[in-house]
Amino acid sequence: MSKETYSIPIGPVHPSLKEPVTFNFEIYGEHIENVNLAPGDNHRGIEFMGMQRNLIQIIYLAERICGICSASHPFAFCRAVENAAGIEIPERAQYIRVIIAELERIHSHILWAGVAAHELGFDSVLYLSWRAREEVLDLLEYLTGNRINYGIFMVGGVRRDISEEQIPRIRKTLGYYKDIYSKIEDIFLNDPTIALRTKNVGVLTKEDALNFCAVGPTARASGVKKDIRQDQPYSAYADLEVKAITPDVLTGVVNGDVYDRIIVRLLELVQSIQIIEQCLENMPAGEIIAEKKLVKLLNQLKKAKGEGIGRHEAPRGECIHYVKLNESEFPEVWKARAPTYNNLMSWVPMLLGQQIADIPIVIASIDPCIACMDRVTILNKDNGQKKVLTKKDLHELSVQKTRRITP
Amino acid sequence: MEYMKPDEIVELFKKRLNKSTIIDSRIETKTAGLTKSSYNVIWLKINPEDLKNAVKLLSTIHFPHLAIISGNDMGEEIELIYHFSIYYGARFKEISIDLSIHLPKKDLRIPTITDLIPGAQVTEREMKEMMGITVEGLPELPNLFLPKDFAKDTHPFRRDEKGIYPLSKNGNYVGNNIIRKEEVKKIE
Amino acid sequence: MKLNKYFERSLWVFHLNTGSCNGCDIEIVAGLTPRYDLERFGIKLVGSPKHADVLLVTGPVTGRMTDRVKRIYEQTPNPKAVIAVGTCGTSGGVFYNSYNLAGSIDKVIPVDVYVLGCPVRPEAIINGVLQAWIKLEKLRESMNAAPAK
Amino acid sequence: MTSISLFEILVKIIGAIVIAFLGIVIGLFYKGIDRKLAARMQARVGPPIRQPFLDFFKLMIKENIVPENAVPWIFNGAPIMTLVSSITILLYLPVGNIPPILSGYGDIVLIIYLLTLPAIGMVVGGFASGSPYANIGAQREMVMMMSYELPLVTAVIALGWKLSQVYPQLNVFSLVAINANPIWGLVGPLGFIGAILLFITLAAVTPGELSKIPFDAPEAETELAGGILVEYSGRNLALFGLTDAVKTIVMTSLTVALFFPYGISHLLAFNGAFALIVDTLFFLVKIFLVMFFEVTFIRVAVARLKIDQVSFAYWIPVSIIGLLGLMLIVLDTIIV
Repeated sequence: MSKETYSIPIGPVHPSLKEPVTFNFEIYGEHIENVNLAPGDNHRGIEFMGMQRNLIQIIYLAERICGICSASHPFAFCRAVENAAGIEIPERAQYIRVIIAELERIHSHILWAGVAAHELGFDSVLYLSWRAREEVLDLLEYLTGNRINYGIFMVGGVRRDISEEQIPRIRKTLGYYKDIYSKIEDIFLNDPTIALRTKNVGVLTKEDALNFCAVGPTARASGVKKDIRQDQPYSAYADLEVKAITPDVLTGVVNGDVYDRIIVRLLELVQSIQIIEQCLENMPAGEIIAEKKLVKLLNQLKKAKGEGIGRHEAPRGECIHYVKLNESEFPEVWKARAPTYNNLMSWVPMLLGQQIADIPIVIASIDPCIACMDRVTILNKDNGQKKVLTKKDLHELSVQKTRRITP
Repeated sequence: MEYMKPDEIVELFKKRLNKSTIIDSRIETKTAGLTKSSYNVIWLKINPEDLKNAVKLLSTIHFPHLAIISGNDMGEEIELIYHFSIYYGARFKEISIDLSIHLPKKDLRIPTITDLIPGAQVTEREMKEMMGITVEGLPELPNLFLPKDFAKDTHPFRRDEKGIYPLSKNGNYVGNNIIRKEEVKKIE
Repeated sequence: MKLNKYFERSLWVFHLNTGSCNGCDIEIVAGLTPRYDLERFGIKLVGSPKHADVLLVTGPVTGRMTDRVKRIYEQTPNPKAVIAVGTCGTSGGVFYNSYNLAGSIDKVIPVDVYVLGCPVRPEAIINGVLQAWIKLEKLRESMNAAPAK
Repeated sequence: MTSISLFEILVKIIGAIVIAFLGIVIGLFYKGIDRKLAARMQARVGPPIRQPFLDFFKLMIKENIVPENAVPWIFNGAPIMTLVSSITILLYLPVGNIPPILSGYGDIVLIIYLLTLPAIGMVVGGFASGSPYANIGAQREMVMMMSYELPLVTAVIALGWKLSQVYPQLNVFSLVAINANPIWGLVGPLGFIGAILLFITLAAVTPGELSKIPFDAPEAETELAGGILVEYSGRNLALFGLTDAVKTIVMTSLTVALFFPYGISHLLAFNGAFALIVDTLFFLVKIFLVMFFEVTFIRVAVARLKIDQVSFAYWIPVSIIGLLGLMLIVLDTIIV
């Protein structure tokens, strides 16, 4: 019998993907024979835009590279600029930065847990875990003023202090997560259906993880002990004991499957709570920003010359920003790399040989952030589609609609 | 595991590669936290011909993690920086190594390093699309990021006539539904 | 085509991301979760535009998505409403001066309701869908007043 | 059944219309309760109970889009076929003490045949819509159909066989007979366990028959964007919604008729019309309880299975449980 495969496109608009990206699968029966990735539906050309703006404006652009990593990109970008311009930031600011970044990790990992459960068709867990997530969003709103896109990072420090009165509120939230953690762990690690759907699914070997330059929980679940907070500590992480978490801590073996990625993320949740607690205890007093006056800071940056790298361990993996300043208002080069960009290639070995039903959970297992990844690429008008409304049609539609609405 | 010091790594590169290969080298030491713990970043400017040898040499020290290649159009030539890191997996031990090569505009060719690090494919293809660099040895693959019908010989990150307005000065624009002629005129 | 009164208590929503940063998208999902619970108003997130009454569109429209947004708009059965969610969707927000953006959503498809915020809060989304009801209600009244040809 | 008068035909037709109407209304009502309860279990407020009615009326006024590469008459015919076939089953099922409208014109074997019809209708509709997602959904629906058929038949045959042993003179495969002679009273301790196992088998088949989590692979929203239903809109989608509601009633009533046919009127010493009403209400409570445990509770508590896991689950564990139940009942009869 000849093997006849057929292809199904997934994306760019598909309920399991909250963001646009296109996959083309060649399927034989229910099994995947070949995968073609075609990212590029979410390109906004952010780096291109950034190279026409000044450095303070870019912080807000970097924040909007991705709404879920909205502390990670500004963190990495600010570090890159500080390294390039030689700005020392006050210790208190370093601690506040770490607290915000770790709170973001808690929110991101719980968000991921809910999304993963949703991909498995386990909506109850989605609802319950997202209810737990609201707690940390409330805290972030209390500390920074917004649920998402915090706007707290600034070149040279942070924009808002964490006062003494705010600390009990932080501790309350941490206590809440400590209380419910055992429940979350019980649901994800002991539920038989979740185990059935995730064990030995989407396996990424250690060799592949290294070869394809995987980062973050994806790499760690495959046994690569790579975590910048441990390898090259920055900000307050230099004072704290942070260890890269691999699944063998809990189970003794590394399989590199989706189940292991769940373990890593759950354990990192605990780690984040501990980090924040340590930060709160050791937080030094002092200034929170190197240069308070924006105009002065901008002038200083205008005169700066040099290049710098900023790295940050985002919830999904390492963010790295490269900035080159050349005594001008705008940066000469701004290159941003998000974790998904590197984890992209590791989808292929994970997906080959799996079933259609595994596609959503495998794709979700690296916690993809297409918005992050696609920021660099540039698009032109895509004329390849057959069924397209012309501008005239649309205009007519629009006119009709207006007529209908206005009496 | 033996860990080499940053200056030892630079020495090793100077010793094992041709004398003329290492054009410039710089070691940065940064500190962080209350404890002022330090970490190192090595910047190496090397000859484009020896790029592959340098990566091979790097692999003998420790399997390098390639973060990304960043490109910069400097007018006469294009600078590519390969952002590597080695010695990850142990506390305070990781060293960032940034290999920079300068390619003249007339001869924009680099060898692929995907045979050494398969994961480099994405970023090499990105540079091919964004900067118009020919990556030798990379199979002919469809565009990763740019659409199929994107104008040939237009590379968005270039600042010369092959680039895109307003970074380029010639007023060419791509994507007629996005930047309009009158807007171009207004800015000019 | 006649709108009946059941319409406003049963709006099925299709979520479409056209290059957004994810912030609005997760807030839409957050709107479904226990604290906000859109379902108690009969609002349901569906997986196919064929089932939808309301399109929630987020983000500045990127070049490649332009045609797809149009196609999805075309696939949605009448009567329908479009809600532009987030600052990017309504005006482009921080994303300007780029050659690969078609700009705000209303340049591509007709938009009925704009919900502002970066990202929008779930409460604002609920309010936005409520505005869509009012819009559809007006549509009904106008059709009752002047019967269509 | 020798001669049927015009009057009887008229009564049957009116009865059929009433049953169809009630089946749809109660089905939608129960669907609303199901959604509300599921939401409460997920810590949400949930939609109002009348929500399925609102959804239905809304869908009826929506535009009905037929995809370009679909086969229109099959595409539009499939939802009607599924709805009609599921309503037909309803006519064969007893409601409390009221015998089925069409009793005497078919038995439980016919019901088993009819139960596959809605599924086949959905498969045909899926293939006719010409979308890859719907295609995969239809393939999965077929695989599921083949998988749950054996346990379903096992459960029914076992009951019928037992009945034929006890009352050889009866028409053993008629639901009325099964309904009148509850299984629990006919068997010894061994057979009792067997009957429990058969009940578990039927309970496992129910979510599969209704395409509910964990057996909703054909419609998996996150994988196939609605699967079979992906291309349907407006009126057709509304009809599929009705089918779903009616099928829920069908499957739960079947469970009730096979395993819990008890009434309470004689316990309370009611008779006449009043007893009829009380028994009907009790019947509704019973099907509600069955629905709650077999559908609502399970779908909230577990994740979706993959299609190979679904067919494995039906072929091996569920079939074994069913056959074991059959064996125990046989043993029980032989020993006693």
